Amino acid sequence: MLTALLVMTGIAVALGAALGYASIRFKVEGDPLVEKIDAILPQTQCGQCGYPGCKPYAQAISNGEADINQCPPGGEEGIRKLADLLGREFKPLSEEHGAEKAKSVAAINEQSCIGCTLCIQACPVDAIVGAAKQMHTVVTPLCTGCELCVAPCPVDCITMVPLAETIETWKWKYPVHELRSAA
Amino acid sequence: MTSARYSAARTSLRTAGIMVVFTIAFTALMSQTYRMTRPQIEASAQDEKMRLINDVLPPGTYDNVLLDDFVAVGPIPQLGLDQGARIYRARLADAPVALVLEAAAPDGYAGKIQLVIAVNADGRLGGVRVTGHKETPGLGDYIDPKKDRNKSQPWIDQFTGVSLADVGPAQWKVKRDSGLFGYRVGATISARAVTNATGRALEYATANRDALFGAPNGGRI
Amino acid sequence: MIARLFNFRGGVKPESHKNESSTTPIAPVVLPPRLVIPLRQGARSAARCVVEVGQKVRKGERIGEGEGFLGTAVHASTSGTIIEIAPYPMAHASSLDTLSVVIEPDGADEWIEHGPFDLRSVPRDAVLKYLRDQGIVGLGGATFPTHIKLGNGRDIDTLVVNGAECEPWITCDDRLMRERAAEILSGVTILRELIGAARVLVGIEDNKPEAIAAMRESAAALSEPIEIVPVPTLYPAGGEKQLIRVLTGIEIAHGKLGTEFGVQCFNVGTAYAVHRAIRHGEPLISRVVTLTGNVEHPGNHEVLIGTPVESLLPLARPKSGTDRYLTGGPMMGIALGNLSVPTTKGSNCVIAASRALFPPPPPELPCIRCGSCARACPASLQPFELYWFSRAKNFGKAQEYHLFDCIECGCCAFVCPSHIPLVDYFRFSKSEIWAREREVTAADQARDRFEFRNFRQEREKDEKAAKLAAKAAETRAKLSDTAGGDAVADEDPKKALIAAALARAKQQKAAVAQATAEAPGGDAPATTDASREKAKLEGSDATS
Amino acid sequence: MIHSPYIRKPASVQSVMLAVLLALLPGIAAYVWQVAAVVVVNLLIATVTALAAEAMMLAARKRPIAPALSDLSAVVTAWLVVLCFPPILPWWVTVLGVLIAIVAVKHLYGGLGQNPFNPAMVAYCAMIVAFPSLMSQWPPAGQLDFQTQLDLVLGSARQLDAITGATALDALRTGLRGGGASVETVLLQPDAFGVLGGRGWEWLPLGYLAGGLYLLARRIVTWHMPVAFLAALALISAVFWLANPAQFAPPWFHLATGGAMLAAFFIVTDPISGATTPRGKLIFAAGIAVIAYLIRVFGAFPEGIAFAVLLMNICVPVIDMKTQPPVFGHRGGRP
Amino acid sequence: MSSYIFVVIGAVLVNNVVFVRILGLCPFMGVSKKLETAIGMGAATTFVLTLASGTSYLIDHYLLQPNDLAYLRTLSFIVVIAAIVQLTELVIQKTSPLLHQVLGIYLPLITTNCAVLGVPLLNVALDHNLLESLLFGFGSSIGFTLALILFAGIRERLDGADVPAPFKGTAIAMITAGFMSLAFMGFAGLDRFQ
Amino acid sequence: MNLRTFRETAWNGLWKQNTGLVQLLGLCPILAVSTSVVNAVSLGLATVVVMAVSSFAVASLRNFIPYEIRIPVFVLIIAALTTVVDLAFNAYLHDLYLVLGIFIPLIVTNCIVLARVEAYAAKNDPVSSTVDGVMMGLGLVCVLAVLGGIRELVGNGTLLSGIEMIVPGTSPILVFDEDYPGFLLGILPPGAFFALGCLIALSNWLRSRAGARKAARPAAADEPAAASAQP
Ligand SMILES: Cc1cc2nc3c(=O)[nH]c(=O)nc-3n(C[C@H](O)[C@H](O)[C@H](O)COP(=O)(O)O)c2cc1C
Ligand SMILES: Cc1cc2nc3c(=O)[nH]c(=O)nc-3n(C[C@H](O)[C@H](O)[C@H](O)COP(=O)(O)O)c2cc1C
Ligand SMILES: Cc1cc2nc3c(=O)[nH]c(=O)nc-3n(C[C@H](O)[C@H](O)[C@H](O)COP(=O)(O)O)c2cc1C
Ligand SMILES: Cc1cc2nc3c(=O)[nH]c(=O)nc-3n(C[C@H](O)[C@H](O)[C@H](O)CO)c2cc1C
Ligand code: SF4
Ligand code: SF4
Ligand code: SF4
Ligand code: SF4
Ligand code: FES
Repeated sequence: MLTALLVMTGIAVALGAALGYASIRFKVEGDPLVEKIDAILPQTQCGQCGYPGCKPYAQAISNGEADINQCPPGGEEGIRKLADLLGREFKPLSEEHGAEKAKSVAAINEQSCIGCTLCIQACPVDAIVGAAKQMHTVVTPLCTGCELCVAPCPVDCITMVPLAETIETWKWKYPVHELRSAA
Repeated sequence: MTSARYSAARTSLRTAGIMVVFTIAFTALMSQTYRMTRPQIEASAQDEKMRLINDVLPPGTYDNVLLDDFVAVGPIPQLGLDQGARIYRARLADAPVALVLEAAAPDGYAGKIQLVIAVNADGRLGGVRVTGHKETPGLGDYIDPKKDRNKSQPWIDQFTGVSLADVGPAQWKVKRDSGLFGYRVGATISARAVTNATGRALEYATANRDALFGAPNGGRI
Repeated sequence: MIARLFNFRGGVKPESHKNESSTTPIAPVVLPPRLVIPLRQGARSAARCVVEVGQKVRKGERIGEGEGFLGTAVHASTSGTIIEIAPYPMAHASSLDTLSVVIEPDGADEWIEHGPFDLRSVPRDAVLKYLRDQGIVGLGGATFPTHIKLGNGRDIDTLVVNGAECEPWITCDDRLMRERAAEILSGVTILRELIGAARVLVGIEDNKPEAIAAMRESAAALSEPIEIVPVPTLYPAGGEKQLIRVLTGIEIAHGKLGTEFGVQCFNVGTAYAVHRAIRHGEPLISRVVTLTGNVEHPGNHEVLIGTPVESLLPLARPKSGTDRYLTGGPMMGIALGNLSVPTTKGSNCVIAASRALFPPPPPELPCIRCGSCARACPASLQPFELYWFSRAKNFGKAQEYHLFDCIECGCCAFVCPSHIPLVDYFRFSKSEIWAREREVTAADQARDRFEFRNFRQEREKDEKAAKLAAKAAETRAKLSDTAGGDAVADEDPKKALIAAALARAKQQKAAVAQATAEAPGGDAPATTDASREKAKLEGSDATS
Repeated sequence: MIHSPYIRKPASVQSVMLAVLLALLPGIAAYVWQVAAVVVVNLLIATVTALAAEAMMLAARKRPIAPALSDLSAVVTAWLVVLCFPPILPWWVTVLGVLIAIVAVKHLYGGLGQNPFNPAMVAYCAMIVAFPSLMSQWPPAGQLDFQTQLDLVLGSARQLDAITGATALDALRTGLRGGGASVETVLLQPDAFGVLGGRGWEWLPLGYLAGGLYLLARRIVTWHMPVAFLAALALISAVFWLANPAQFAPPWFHLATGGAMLAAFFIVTDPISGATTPRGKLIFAAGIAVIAYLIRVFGAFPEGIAFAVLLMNICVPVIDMKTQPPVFGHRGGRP
Repeated sequence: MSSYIFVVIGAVLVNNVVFVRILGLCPFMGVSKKLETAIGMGAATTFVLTLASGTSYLIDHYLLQPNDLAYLRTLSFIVVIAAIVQLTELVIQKTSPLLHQVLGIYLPLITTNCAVLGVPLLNVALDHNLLESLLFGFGSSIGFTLALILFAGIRERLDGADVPAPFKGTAIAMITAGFMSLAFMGFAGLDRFQ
Repeated sequence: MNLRTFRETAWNGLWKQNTGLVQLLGLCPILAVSTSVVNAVSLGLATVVVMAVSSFAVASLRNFIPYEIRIPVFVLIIAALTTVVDLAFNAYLHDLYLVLGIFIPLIVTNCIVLARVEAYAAKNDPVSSTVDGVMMGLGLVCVLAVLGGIRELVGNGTLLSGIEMIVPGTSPILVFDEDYPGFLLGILPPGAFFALGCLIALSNWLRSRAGARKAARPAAADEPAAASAQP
């Protein structure tokens, strides 16, 4: 009995001390995980995930506050990548955060634009140019299609137009004439 | 930094303290349990042994306290023992009845097969039991009567009552090796191993019978 | 004499079917009723239109300026009136539209004035610019700008001229070499001069003895280090990399340029075009096209760039049973989505396909990893692995297995016992990967701009904080006499401003006669304080 | 929409598999003529079972049945199962084996072309592990008349030891294990062993060899695997034999007995579960030979080939990954 | 000498810790989806397990057995292992961040890899001496790593396969593991002649 | 804890988060000792005891355990309890003790125990923690029982062999008659993998079907839905 206690206590003391000390001595510093996650997110900055932009969402994921299936623009694929990165199981996009849709960009109807600059305020990537009371235009290549500018426009002159397919952006389709659906 | 060190030292002390408390508590718990269960454990170990011995040597046939009447033997290759063991001596009114010895068949299908063998004073096999083996369940494990599907006459019982007089070393083999003893097709190896080991043990026992019985209690050979 | 020929792994031997079209001489140009000249000649770049509808153009007049690094000029291939400048489908796997200039020929076919270009009198760059403005691109199929391939004219020792024409059915280069060997070689001489190569190797598959003979003959006439080398007939010996390998033993990896290894490769047609451009000052407005397959009169024709396929077909008279038309050859080409597409500088043939000649593939079976494809692959790839990962959309893995070294020659699909459209899987993977790369760059850009904006907003906030205090009182005063609403006076002034803005908006809307839906969320902007401040400032100068 | 290439070589999975079946015929002929005609019955049973199982699985998975059945790969599997099994097994063992091969190994992985393990060999291993005694009963060549064979297969009473002679491999193993006997003494028992491993049996390897050469000629299998396999087997057995001729059998014995020849041309060469790169094929086949030898000589099983094949199947992905041939241009540019 | 070799061979192949002894399956199933992770886990386990075998032998042999404290084995072993794991992590984190990048995530998982406790216990059961314990621990972990890597290789190929829906994922992985252990049975008896 | 949460926890442990079928934790004992129903269930029950008690202990002591040494402490507690169980087996079920061998001590590393203790007990009150522990354990027991049944039946044609080790006098059930050849594979390690693989597949199938049915009628959201099957 006594020896037992002594032996185990000995081990325990050594251990507890070592670990307790170590746990202070080498603290783990900020993890690069957030960067990795943020790299996967589409950077549409639309906030549909419930966070003000992709980076915050990435932060939230790595803190375990947010689930990985909240980013509609990222879509199935984004979720798969996240699942891979974090070693979690894949799960379909959660409805309440919206649905995946074809990428589109904002277009401002220049006639009715009153130049209130509210959309400029709203645009997370400064893709809208124009000064006060001049009509504004969207720099299409910069627009991420986040739709944040649509609501603020007091005269709703902003519409989202789907991107047209050009010979550069055209993609070969998945070969169709095959026997079995690929896994 | 120094302050960090300081606090580090303090925290580690605290955690160590807690760790110790827990350890002591649960170690106490364990050793208490151990205390309580130990007799029972030893008892059941004894029972185990006795049960096996009873299988090979009917309890009624002797009157001494078997487990207290033994000779300690060093490693005996012939018995397949690579460290010391005990050979128990059953006596009825001090007359030799049987030797109960442990043996091992090194060449089982999956390693050693432990045996306990009783050799009556007249050189006949009182019985053979497998005390430990790793043979394939369902195939090689018929050597253990508990697992033998043929409950009416387990394979192992074919040795009971046989003596070297009846079966010479030449035939002391399984049928497949042109011997006399049966085996189960598909698992010859196990059978072969047990048979040969039994044969060797019997030879040893018959050869050293008197020395074994004569030796002082608890003495060594 | 070069010491020995090398060989490349893999390759296949499909029936060549060259004799159908190679026997008759190249037929002269036939003017079509209208020409549709795409400003985009290849998938890479489009030219900027420099003409407008109604304008009269003469033959060889420039209608498109080369734009950007890979841009080359486009010319009117005959004289006539421009009746339309609009998107028209082009001969591309997508058969998507591209901006094209439609010319109605006036039949006069009158040239702009043009003459030989003295390349010795001008610096080299000028020559390259000239070639670019003459719209010279590779006619081997890649339509890659020749002036780019000519590079800086240094450290090239071997010029390879590609007369292999390994695709079955096609014979345009064959005929060209038989009939215009001298011109080709003069073009080759020019190219050699420009690129500064010590020697020229002309690779011709040994199933074209006449072409070889013709070229040898006129090569002998010149005192140039030009050598005509028959190469074994094995598809795809005409592949740039493969031909270079065969002739020089040099292997050019994917992403590497021939120039890094001191070789460059041009198609014979390209050489001919260069000759026309330099010696006669003619831009590239026509090329030789093979019309063959399931037709009455297979043969080769001089065809104006922009001639719609449908107006070519009568020249060859398709037989009944023709179910579709291929261009670019049966191994690598595409089936034409519709027949109104024009011939471009890259179109080398139009093949009338019938079920008899080109039976549809049997149903695809699973890959049995038999390895035939790997044995046939001239790039020494493992097509079945690429297929396995492409099928599973595991593009990362596919790239690990060198997807992008695949030249899409089609040998693997040609031999596959399971009839798997392997190349389609590879094309699919490639374009998916490219799309992803585009997305990633876009995302990175967005990230930077987003972060910059946040940073800027922080800064502005601080600055404004000061301004605001000053402005507040002033604004309130002004408000009372502009909007004048006592109701408004006590409540939040910004609201009033938005209301004003809204009013303006309403009028405008009416003006442009749009649906006058009540603009919702008049006070929505008031939610973010940033916009509030903005509104305030705005109101202030609105009224001052 | 169909894209290029628009022309294709006339080749099909069916023709490949058909060639394999044809190539098996000489071996089967020898089997019938010399050993046990009943193998034909087994082949029949197995073929029917295989096709039925395949059709069942396809139907269950709502996949088109006709093309998959007509590709004949299931028949190849079935035949190989039969040729690896002892000929006088009760019919249900054969059926069970084929079912395992087709259902568990082939279709659980999605059917033709996707199974990482060799179906026939899995069947063999599963069966010898499940029924070691049944699976080690090889009849002495040509001693049973067809009727007895049939009875045995169609499962009337079987008194085991009476009929089963140890195969060459088994006899040698038990001979040596039993102690005393040396290779010559065992090998010289004329009735178990003719010229080479098993009187009558020795014709089978010749048959398989003939078929194998046909496959090579048709370029359905490349030389790599058979050569590497046989060479490695000969090599390792030679090494042991030279080291101790009394304890270890000579190379030709190992080449001729057990599944060696069959395996060399028909089993190791399974394209689907085997390595695919040239170097990989050599490693794969040689590995099988070495492991098979070790199991034969030192292991618990009468025939090691099947296990060796599975063990190397496990390594295939890694082997393939590590032995990718250099891609065009990546060998370094200049000649 | 040769007996030592047999200890290793036996531990790696014949009695492979995963397929025959059936230990360490959770990580075997959990981190075998990708080859890199498998290699990382293998390396981490090898390191810890070898170390653990040694230390646990010492503890058992010099602390527990002399004092008849066999019943403290489980406790002392597991606690020591947990400590080794954590300290290893902290140390390599300090000394070689690169190694930590590779092994970092796996080390914590090791505590609940029952092979890490099972092997020391087996060491006791098979009464190995110190060297044997070390070799056995090393061999077992090599066996584990081998199994893990090969398995990962197959799984990477499998995710392209058209596996029936209910079997997708872990089910087919489990069955694949079954075939692998069937294959490993082929080694049965290869260690008999020690 | 009220009835509803109880039902939740139960369902969670027995099906939704079943250790063997979903979480894939504690696989070693599942696969290793499921050669017969008796072995399987008895080890399972041992695990249940350990889980229940350790969950209870941790849950009640959780406030005294510093974060950085929580793992060692948990391990300590679990190990101690395991040893107790081990001793108990040794004393009162000696035969079984011999059969189960090192797998009793291995309950310590049985991932599921630690996982549960850390994931649940460390954050919840003793009662519900205990319930959770028990339910998780029972989930394990169910899987073990089924597996053991299948393997024993296929491999040997018997059921409950070895029952006499627990209840002396009883004897196992011979399901198939004497000359059932015995499909050894079932008892050997590969059999364990196959059996578990098929069980998982079966559960996946059931779950996806349940999922489909739920999708069919989106009502009754609270009724515990099948967790989405493994992809
Ligand atoms: C998985 C497996 C387990 C085996 N287990 C045993 C066994 O436990 N005991 C045994 O004697 N033979 C066992 N054998 C059979 C031996 O390998 C050997 O073939 C057999 O004992 C030879 O006897 P036979 O001539 O009656 O077939 C086993 C075989 C296999 C495939
Ligand atoms: C598979 C393949 C086959 C080709 N066959 C030929 C050919 O037969 N003749 C040819 O001139 N170009 C062929 N090309 C195009 C050449 O690779 C290369 O683009 C061209 O010869 C370069 O000359 P250019 O720039 O003047 O077109 C082929 C390309 C590929 C990928
Ligand atoms: C993988 C495989 C395993 C085989 N196993 C055995 C075997 O264990 N014993 C055997 O005699 N024949 C076996 N055969 C049958 C062989 O084809 C051979 O014809 C036959 O065994 C004759 O060999 P023997 O001389 O050893 O009897 C096997 C064949 C294959 C392909
Ligand atoms: C050369 C060759 C060898 C083959 N060998 C085997 C074999 O050993 N076992 C088998 O089950 N199938 C074999 N097959 C048939 C086919 O590959 C097998 O059914 C697939 O593994 C099923 O997916 C072979 C096919 C070919 C062409
Ligand atoms: S939802 Fe929008 S903001 Fe959130 S991560 Fe996705 S793209 Fe970024
Ligand atoms: S323009 Fe509109 S849609 Fe485009 S990024 Fe800016 S806010 Fe988003
Ligand atoms: S040729 Fe076809 S079947 Fe053969 S390996 Fe290549 S892709 Fe697979
Ligand atoms: S298409 Fe690509 S993969 Fe196929 S053979 Fe040609 S180069 Fe090789
Ligand atoms: S590793 Fe989890 S129980 Fe063995």
